[in-house]
Amino acid sequence: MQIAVDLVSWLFLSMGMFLGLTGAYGILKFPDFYTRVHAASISDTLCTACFVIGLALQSGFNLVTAKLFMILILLWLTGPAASHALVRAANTAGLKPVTEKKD
Amino acid sequence: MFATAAAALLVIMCLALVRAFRGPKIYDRILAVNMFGTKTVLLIAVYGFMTGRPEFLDLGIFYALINFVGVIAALKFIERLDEYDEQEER
Amino acid sequence: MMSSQLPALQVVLPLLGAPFCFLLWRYPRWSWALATLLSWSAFGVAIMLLIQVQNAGTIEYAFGGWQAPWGIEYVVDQLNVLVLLIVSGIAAVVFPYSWTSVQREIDPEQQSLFFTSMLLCLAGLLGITIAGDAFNLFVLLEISSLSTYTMISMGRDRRALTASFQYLIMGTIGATFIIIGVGILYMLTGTLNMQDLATRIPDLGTSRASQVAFGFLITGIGLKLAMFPLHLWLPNAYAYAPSAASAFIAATATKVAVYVMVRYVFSIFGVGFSFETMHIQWLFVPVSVFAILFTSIVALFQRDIKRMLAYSSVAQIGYMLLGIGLVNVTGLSAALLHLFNHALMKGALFLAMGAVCYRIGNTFIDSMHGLGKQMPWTMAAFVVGGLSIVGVPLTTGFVSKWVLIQGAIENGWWPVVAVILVASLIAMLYIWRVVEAAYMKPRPEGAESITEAPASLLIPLWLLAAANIYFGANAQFSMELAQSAAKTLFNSAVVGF
Amino acid sequence: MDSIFTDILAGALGRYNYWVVIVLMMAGFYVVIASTNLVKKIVGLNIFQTSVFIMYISIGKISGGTAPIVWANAELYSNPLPHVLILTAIVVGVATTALGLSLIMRIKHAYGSVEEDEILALSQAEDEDE
Amino acid sequence: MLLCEQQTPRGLNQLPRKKTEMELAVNITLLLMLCATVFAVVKLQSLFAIVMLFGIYSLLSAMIFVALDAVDVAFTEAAVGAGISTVLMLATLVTTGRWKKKPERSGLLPLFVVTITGAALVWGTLDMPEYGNPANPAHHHVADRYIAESPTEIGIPNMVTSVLASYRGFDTLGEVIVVFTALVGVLSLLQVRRPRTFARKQDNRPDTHRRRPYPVLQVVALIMMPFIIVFALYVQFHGDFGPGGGFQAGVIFAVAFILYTLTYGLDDSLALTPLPALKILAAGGVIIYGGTGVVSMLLGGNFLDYNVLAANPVSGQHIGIIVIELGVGITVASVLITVFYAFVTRAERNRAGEKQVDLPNKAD
Repeated sequence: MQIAVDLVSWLFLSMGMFLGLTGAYGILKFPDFYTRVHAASISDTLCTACFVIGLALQSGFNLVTAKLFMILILLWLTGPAASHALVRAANTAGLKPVTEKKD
Repeated sequence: MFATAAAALLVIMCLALVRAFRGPKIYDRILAVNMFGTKTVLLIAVYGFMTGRPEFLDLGIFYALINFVGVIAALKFIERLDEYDEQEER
Repeated sequence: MMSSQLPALQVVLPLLGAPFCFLLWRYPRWSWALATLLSWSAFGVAIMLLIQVQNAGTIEYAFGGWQAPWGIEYVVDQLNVLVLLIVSGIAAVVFPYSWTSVQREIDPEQQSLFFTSMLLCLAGLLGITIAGDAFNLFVLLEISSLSTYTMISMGRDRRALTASFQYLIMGTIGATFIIIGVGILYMLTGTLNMQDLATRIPDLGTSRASQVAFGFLITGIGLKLAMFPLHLWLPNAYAYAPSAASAFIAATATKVAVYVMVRYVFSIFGVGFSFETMHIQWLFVPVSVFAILFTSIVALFQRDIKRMLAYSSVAQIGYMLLGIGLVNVTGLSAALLHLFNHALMKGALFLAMGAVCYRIGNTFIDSMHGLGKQMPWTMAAFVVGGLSIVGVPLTTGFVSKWVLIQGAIENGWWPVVAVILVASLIAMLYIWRVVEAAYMKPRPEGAESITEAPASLLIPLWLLAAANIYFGANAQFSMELAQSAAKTLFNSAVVGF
Repeated sequence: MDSIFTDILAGALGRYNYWVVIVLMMAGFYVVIASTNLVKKIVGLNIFQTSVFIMYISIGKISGGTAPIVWANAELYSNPLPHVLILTAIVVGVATTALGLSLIMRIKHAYGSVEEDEILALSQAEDEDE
Repeated sequence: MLLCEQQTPRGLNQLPRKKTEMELAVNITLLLMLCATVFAVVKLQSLFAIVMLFGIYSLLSAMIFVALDAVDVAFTEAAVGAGISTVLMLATLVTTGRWKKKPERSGLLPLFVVTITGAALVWGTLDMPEYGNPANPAHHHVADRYIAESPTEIGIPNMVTSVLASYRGFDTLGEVIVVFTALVGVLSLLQVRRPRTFARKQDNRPDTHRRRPYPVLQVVALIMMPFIIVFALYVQFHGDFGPGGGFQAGVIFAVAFILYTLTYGLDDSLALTPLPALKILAAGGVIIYGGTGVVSMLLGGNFLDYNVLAANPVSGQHIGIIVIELGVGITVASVLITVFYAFVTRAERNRAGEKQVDLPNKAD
């Protein structure tokens, strides 16, 4: 039983790691601001969820898990709001997305 | 297991840092700071588990809060700053 | 019950009076009255402490009831009672003076903020004087510095803002150097209490880290007391601050920093470490000799009298460092004596300039023509202060210069004696410049006639001028206090207190 | 073999923390001295102070110790004293920053610029024509 | 003595020595990232980027404090560095402009001074005791009494709070006075404007579309406000058991109102927390702290001696610590809110300094 829980939590953690790394790679490599926001916000929400679930499995049912899920709810509330505000500010400031493909 | 998670988070933070240094526009830097903040929250959680003492998670809650308010403050003040720059150019 | 709580009362009274003073922001006169009352009570407590120290020796007061190295303690001995007296004495004189002089320089809704920051500065300085814990000294140093930046920035002239900002940057760098020094000392000895440090530093021997800590502490405190190469913030800060503030800071802030230097060099690091291993006297003596000559000459060419007095302050601090650098009992007692006397001299001179500024609005030499007849009392007090700076017999300046010269002769350093005399001559020149402008030159026709400054400015001014003469004539009170403090500092090889 | 490696690692790295902190201190100090822009001076001041705080905390760290909060199976606690000193020093740092920044805003409205050399030129001009 | 009853989670069975190696690795990488950030700050010209990187710098140093087992300090550093200082610097940049016009002063003299001080420090480290070894003198003369006796003498698990509030209580009083002095300084320089009760019609200047409020942020802020304030109270009273205390709670409380001001505009927040109330609270907090000291003096102990506050000394310590933490929290919260209002008032004026007609951020 213990190994199963460890395995599942390790699975979640590695998924979280994968999402985070791809998000970070995306933030570096994408051509312009709007695509980067796309990459960063994915890694923000889903990667956090995977990490929190992975850690929660490790710590069983106690105050620590409650705090972990509080963090998750907070990040899920503030992350997208911040990205929305960011994109809207950039848009009103007149930042145009890169449309034609630079060869 | 936690060590690899911590290492991965550190790598992500380094990549976000590179974007913060290079970011041509202000908005890229704010995006990098936002991502950096959320990853720090996760690093605290993982570090707590790594050292076997995970009850310092209210630090994580606080970092998420500070990160959000920092991003909102930056956006609000840029908005006013662009307006003044335009006034100055006019 | 009261007498055992005196050291705490000394600092807690002004410290907790400040929020009440701040709460009276709609009635500036009441906040001024509260501030003056608290400064007088601090002076009273200082006198009571003097009596206690004279018959009971060193007093120790443990905060929170925790004994010395664990909790924070206050230590009152002969050295800091002298500084306590002069700081609270100057405050007891400048606070009543400040009401009328502030009416013309600060607008009403900010006046209670000015009195609050003056009270906080007084509390910080008193706290530094009797602090027995190195880190607590840093915290109180920050309180007094922050309130000083606030007071300076309230000056009318827009250059007060840049002066305050420059002082903030250099003051914070100085404070950070002090905190690095204290951190290294803590790393090596494991304690923050000054007496504890004094016992544990000698067995470190000449480890490189303790030498680096000594270097950082001396640089940090040097920045705070405007030692010659680090004095750039002082002229602007004193020239553009409101007159009441510049009088208070000029007479007390740098003196307390000199006290902290004496405490670190003699009590904590000990005479052996500071003078034999680190040879700090070969930094103090040349720097102070250069400071005395160079800044006195620069003071000759200043058009703004307050700036001239600020440069002469840097020169006088040079005298104090010279006294420390002589490494003998007479030299150190000359430095402590000069610390006491210089506060009286500079206080009187800056109060006189405040009265002039109250009437004319600025303190430029060419706008002071013919003031001797129209403001006789103010200019007479200025002359008394000026004579004291020059060091004419029967004034306090003469007493401390005389003891300093004795110390220099004891070491056989004749060129140093020559420098002191030449500097007194230059001081004579820049005082004469003002006297000549005030008395010899006629009042320009166009200028309207100036009436004498109001009594509320003149009484504190003449109180300090009279003190200058009194302590000049029979100086045995301050002399014997300084001498006994110097003796305890010197012959206590290990335990400094 | 593995334990020797960590001892060498810890020994050689015994001073790693201090050297990095010294590099940070000097970078902050350089920014304070070299920058002509007043806002960058304040940022430099903050960096200089924060690196001093990291030095204090790395003095208090005991390798293998946990945070100084009573815990059932803690065998060694790190030293709580530097933490207390730094809590006070951080507050002092933020007070100085708030004061410095409000001074900068007033200087901007008084002189119209925050570059040190422009302000110097303006105030010297004011000295002459007085 | 209430001990929080977390048992260590299952599955954590590393050897202690292996743990120190990982801690060292995390510590080293964080310090390297810190150096990279600082060199970027030295190089960059755009002030906005510098302030953003300063935010990252504070967050990173807070993370290092977590790695160095200084949990309270990490809390405060993040609150102050990434939170308050960054927001105040951003507000300053609004008036002073975004670009650094001139390049650095010639680097020779500053570089020379810096290398001299740096060399002196490195030369000093050669004799310094090794980092992290338990036999260092720093841990033995005074500190081991705090670790050994503070749980019994003062009876609270968080030793940092017990040393902060009781053993070195006067330092913390000095800290509260420093915050109060900062308030006096900022109020003497920048005035907080009166709240405008207005029925303002939509101003039709061309760029007003930019200033329309962000409805999404306003909703999120409204949802979060109660929880942030409850979290602030939790941190205030949890200070004895875990990381937290008066100062951190005050900052969180201030962050709640800063968020409200950012999303709803200064007039709504001034209506919510009027300036006279903030001033009275700021002075009140200091008086509470000093008052406890004076009460313990009247009861016969020395200044700030909590043993005399109650019959049995340990509960006296508890009462004393809770009351002074409350004083610290009130002062810090009201000072930081007032300072932020003063900065926003000044930021609303445009570069030339005249009062700018400001639009409400309310969804009108």
